[in-house]
Amino acid sequence: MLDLVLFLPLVGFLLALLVPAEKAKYFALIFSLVLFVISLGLIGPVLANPGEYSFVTNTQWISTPNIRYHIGLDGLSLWLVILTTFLTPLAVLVSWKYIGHRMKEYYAFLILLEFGVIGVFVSLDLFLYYVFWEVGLVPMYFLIGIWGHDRRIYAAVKFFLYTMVGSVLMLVAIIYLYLKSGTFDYTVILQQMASGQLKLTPEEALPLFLAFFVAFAIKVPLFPLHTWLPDAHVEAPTAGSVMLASVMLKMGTYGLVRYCLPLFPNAARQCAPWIVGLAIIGIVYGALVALVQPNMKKLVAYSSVSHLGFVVLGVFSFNQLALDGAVYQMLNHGVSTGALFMLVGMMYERRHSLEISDYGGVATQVPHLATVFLITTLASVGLPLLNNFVGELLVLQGAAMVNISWAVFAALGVILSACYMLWLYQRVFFGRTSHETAHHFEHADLQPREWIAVLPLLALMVWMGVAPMGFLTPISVADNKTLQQTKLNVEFKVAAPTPVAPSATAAPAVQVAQTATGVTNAR
Amino acid sequence: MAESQQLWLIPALPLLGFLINSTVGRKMSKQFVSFIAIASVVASFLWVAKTLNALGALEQPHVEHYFTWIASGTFSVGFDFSIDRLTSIMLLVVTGIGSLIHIYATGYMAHEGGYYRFFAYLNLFMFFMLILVLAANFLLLFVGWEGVGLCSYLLIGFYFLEKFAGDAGKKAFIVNRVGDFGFSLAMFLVFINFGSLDFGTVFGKAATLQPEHSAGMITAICLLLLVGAAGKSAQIPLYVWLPDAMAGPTPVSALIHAATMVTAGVYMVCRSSSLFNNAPIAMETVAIVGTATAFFAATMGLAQNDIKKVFAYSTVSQLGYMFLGAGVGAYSAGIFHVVTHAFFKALLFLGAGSVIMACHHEQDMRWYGGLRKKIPVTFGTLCCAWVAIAGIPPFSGYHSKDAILLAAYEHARPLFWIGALTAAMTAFYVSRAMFLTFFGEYRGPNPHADHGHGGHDDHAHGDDHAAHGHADHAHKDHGHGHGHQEIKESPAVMTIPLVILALLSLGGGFFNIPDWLEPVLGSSHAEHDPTAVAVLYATFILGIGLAYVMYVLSPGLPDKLASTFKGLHTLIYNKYFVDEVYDVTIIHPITEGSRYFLWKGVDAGLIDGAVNGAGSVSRWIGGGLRQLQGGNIRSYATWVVAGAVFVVVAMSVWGGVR
Amino acid sequence: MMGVILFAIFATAAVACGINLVLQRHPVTSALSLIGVMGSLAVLYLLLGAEFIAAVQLIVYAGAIMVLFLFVIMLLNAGEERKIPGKSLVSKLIGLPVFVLFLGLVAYLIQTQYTHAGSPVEFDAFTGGGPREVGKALFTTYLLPFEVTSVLILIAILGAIVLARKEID
Amino acid sequence: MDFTLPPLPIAAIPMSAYLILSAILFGLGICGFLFRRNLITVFMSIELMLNAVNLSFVAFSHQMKQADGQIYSFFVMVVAAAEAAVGLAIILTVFKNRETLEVDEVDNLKL
Repeated sequence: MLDLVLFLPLVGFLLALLVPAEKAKYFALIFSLVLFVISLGLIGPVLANPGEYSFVTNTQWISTPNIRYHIGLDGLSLWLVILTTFLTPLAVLVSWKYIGHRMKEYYAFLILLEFGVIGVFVSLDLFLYYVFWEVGLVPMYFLIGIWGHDRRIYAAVKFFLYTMVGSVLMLVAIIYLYLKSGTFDYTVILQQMASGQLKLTPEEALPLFLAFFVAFAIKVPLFPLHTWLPDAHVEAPTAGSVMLASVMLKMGTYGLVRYCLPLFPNAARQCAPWIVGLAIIGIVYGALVALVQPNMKKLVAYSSVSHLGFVVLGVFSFNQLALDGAVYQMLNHGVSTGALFMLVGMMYERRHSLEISDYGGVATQVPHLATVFLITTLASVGLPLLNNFVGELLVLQGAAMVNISWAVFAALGVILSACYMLWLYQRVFFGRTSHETAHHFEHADLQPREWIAVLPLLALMVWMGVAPMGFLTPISVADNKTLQQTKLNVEFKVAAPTPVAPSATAAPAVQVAQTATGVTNAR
Repeated sequence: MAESQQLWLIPALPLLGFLINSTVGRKMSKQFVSFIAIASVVASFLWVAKTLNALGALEQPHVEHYFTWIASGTFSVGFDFSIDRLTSIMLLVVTGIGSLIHIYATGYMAHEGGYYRFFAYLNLFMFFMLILVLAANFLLLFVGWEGVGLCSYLLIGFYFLEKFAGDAGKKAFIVNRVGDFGFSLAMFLVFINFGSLDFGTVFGKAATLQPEHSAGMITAICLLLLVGAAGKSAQIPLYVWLPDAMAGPTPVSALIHAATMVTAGVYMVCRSSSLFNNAPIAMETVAIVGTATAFFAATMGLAQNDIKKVFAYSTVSQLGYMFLGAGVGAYSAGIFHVVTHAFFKALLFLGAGSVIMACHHEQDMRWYGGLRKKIPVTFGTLCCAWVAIAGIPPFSGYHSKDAILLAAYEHARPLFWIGALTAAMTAFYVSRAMFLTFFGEYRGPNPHADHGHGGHDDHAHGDDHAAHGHADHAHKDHGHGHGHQEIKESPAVMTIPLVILALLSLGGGFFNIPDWLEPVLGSSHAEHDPTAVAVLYATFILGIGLAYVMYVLSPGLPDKLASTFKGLHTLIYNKYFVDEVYDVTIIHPITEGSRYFLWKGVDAGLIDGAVNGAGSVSRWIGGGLRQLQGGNIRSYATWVVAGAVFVVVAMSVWGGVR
Repeated sequence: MMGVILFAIFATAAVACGINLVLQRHPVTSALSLIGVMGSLAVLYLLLGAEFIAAVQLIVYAGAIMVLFLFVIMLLNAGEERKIPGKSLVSKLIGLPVFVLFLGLVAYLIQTQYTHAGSPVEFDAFTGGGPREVGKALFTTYLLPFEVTSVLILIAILGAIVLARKEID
Repeated sequence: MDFTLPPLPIAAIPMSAYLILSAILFGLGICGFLFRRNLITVFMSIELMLNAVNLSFVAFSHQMKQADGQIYSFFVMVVAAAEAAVGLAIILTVFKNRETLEVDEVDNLKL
């Protein structure tokens, strides 16, 4: 089943090259929709046992060196895979009119990208993982380099080189691990570590950890390795931005949780203060720089830097709350920033500009677009009952348990996010329209195709914000397992004089709290 | 003990209204939209009434758990609602006044564009406000808290074509976010220290705390909560958004920025009273912040010319009173003032709205005058609000303000005197507004003159904010079509809510709210010290008298005073330049620093410079090495030979040849 | 005795011809010098007991291949090299002494390395280089490489034809 | 034929003499390759180097008392023949296209 979901995109990629160019988008849409529907079948079995790998396939791929085709899905990767299959049809939809030339190759690359990304999320063999990591890189390079805007070559090369630098380091570390353990199989390496068969001295573990970490940090991207992101986003076509922000960046954060922590727990702990420092700088820095961007996509790109800082902060806070929040925040960011990029792309299709100053007051002409944009903006700034709030809350609460000052600085990012997003919204939609802008937006409200592209995302934002437990429970279980594997879970003490009673919310409905609020004061 | 009361219906009904209006309202008639909006809120009000009736005396809080919202590790927060006596009052005020204002708004907004949008937002606001009030834990309270901030943003920016409206909305949201920052940090600390966010659990533990035990932590929590409350309730230093928020339609000012949302901070402080009781330093801070806010806002209100601005500063000032009450431990007096203030301030705003509408969206009081005969119902009802806010016994304002100031007299004498002075100023500026509006001669443009309504723009107001009236005007299309009509009374749909509120303003003081709240918030009964009472009587007499002298008997006096105390007047008139100071000290450094240092400097210069530098260095090296590959075979051969020579020489020098 | 004299004569001849090859500007003279080197080397091969190789050296190398060279020189009507003033002086002034020094170093190395190892070369000391022995080795031990060389030569012929034929447009 | 030659300073030629001769010839080949600019002469210098190597092979063959070294030199000759065929063809083509045999003018092998 998982093999099917993994390899169908590869088949789709080849098929897409055979379809006539003008039919390519129909093919891509139908194909990715079918894949999405199939991938929904993955949910049930994983939910039944989110702590263990489901759909495991484990066979020899290459005998010397010992590389295995080992894939599986657990609560951590499940939603990321679903997110990928979910976003691909939407990405096809937003490319519908946007892409005017070399359509066949475009849609083929989009599907190939899906293949690479799914592969990254499901592979359990380090070498296999590395292969998929690189497979994902190539189509994105072309998506930016061929269908991008004016400075596309610069952006594409920058994107490629940045990622390559990190991934080569990671490859070295992977090979080192292979030489030590004799296998690329991630689960086997973990077992060897658990049984003491494979021991890494601190002097070994630290460089290995850093090699992995740098690869992921570039992908996340973590300050100060983020400068490829704004360029890549600005130049990429809409669907490229959507896929880049929504799923490709998650390859980095997913790697942190999946590989960095379990493989090198002690090194991770050792580096955690520095990494958290960078994450917090990234949160505030990204937000501040976003504040002054004159370009919409750049603004959203820097906001990604800020949002993903939360994820890294959560991962390296080493407790259940923060880690759950971090993983949840990955999904949230995928949904809300993906939607933002889609909407910015729709604006671009109308106005053919990304400069904020070219807009203004268009809410009158395109009220629906304005409303959808507003909801997405609000989700992005972390308004309660929308998705981002849940993730940010958990991350901040978890970080606060470790060190309250982390939460203080990170929460500044939340304030600033309101500043830059609302300012963006105001400058784009409020005020009076210039004649030129008005001309571009006349009778240009959301078309049915665009509605179909954004409505699922809006629905998800509300769903994930109001009823997060359906998503959060499997993540929680998987995270719990990760933390136990790594023995990283920070125990925190409750300072109150009495031990923590089970939360009253867990009690059945209509229960009266015995310790009532009506305590008369002493004054 | 009690069966489920379906509390969820209370917020769900306005939410339903919001959903209906926001999705199909655009295509529906105004009657349909207003019906949905009003019906949903009134139904909610009725459900509150029914619930309270069923719950009776509410000796214990009534809690309902619906589902676990967020759970992770030890963290678990449910979608829980609870009702206790404090909530019951807030519920009645919110839904009751909310209903009245909805009804009023159908009249006020009758000729506005975006009618459905307005009511959709208003219903959404009711939804969040009710969540805020009903929440049984900090997180859900925070949901409502942020939600009302959002609706406030949307409604302030309702006239989004105007830059000032968008700016004001954004400012409100961001300043509120600063407050929320404090609130959320407080929430984190609460969870760390109490292991839960449920009010029942937290306050239960807080009540049993030893004062010396973790006092610092509780103080920190309370101070952070105060930051949150200061943001929402417009206290120093975060009050700056509220005056600007008057850019929204007047019913919004009445509902959100006077009666309900801005009191959320007070509600939250009172809700957390068991925490505050353990943190005397925080209590003192609350009292001092409240007093300072009350005083400074009142001074700013003295010199404003925009009628809504006067009432806005008045709101800030009155909120300061409520904080003073909470700060001196008289929580129930604070809540009492919340209620009475909701009555008379809503009335003031709605009445002001009626005046503004009658004067064709002119908001500057200097162009009013002598309106009492032209709009008698408005005048009459506003008079009721006047006597209430001025603190004339036995009307509502007197009772609540009295309770607060007497408590302050007992606990903190200096604060009492400042509070009393503020009371005098309150009486003065409200009277000033009343005299300028309703007495004297009509000073507005001559309705029969033939210079069109554009004449407004000729007024040299000198106050940039006063320009709001005009900008407001510009897109209200009905104004264009009709030109200047006779000034006439508002329709019944607007005056009836005014009358109801007037009655409440007059008689609201007789609801014995402090007693009802005593089991929840403790007693705030203070001795009626004769000195204090006498001072309070003196304040309103002084305030009203002075205003009468200045604005009715000798109208030239204010200008003379203003020129005498030019510096002081400029300072007050420009609101102590606080906005400008914030601009220069906070906003400007942040934006400019981000632009020139972080973005252009660090991002584009340092990091990208390093990255591109690495690239160009390798290109440079490659360019150098490229010279070696000239394509000349003999030079290649030379290198080969040189290599061979090197190997031979190396072997002979360093061995390798045995 | 005889060997020493013959070696002295033909070694000197080979080196002289080699130097001449390098110094002459006209390719034909160089080619003739190369034939001289090859002939001298053939005699030295005989001294070393490699009769077959000596024969092949004369027949194939000095005969066939060098004739090919001369043909090409004739075909292209290649004249003398042009003199490039200046540049060659530097390379002569610095390059030649360095080159001679290097040769001296190599000679010294070989001399020191081979004084002890191996016996001096005696005429008739080794007679395994006749056509019979070489032929046997070629068709037994080295059969596969030998057959492969035939393929190689075939390919070389094809390549030469392809390269040298006239372009057909 | 009864005359005696004066005694020579050495009775037999040492191995090293052959090797040094080989080295000298090889060095001359290098010199030719580097200093000559005529393509054909350059090519002939390569042949000279091959010959020098062949001499070493044969000398070692003699020392080892094995024919294998001679076989190698035989293969070298075969390869040299093939190389000469192709190389001269290339020189012909170059001359056809460029009307020159100057090595320095054939420098298109670069970026």
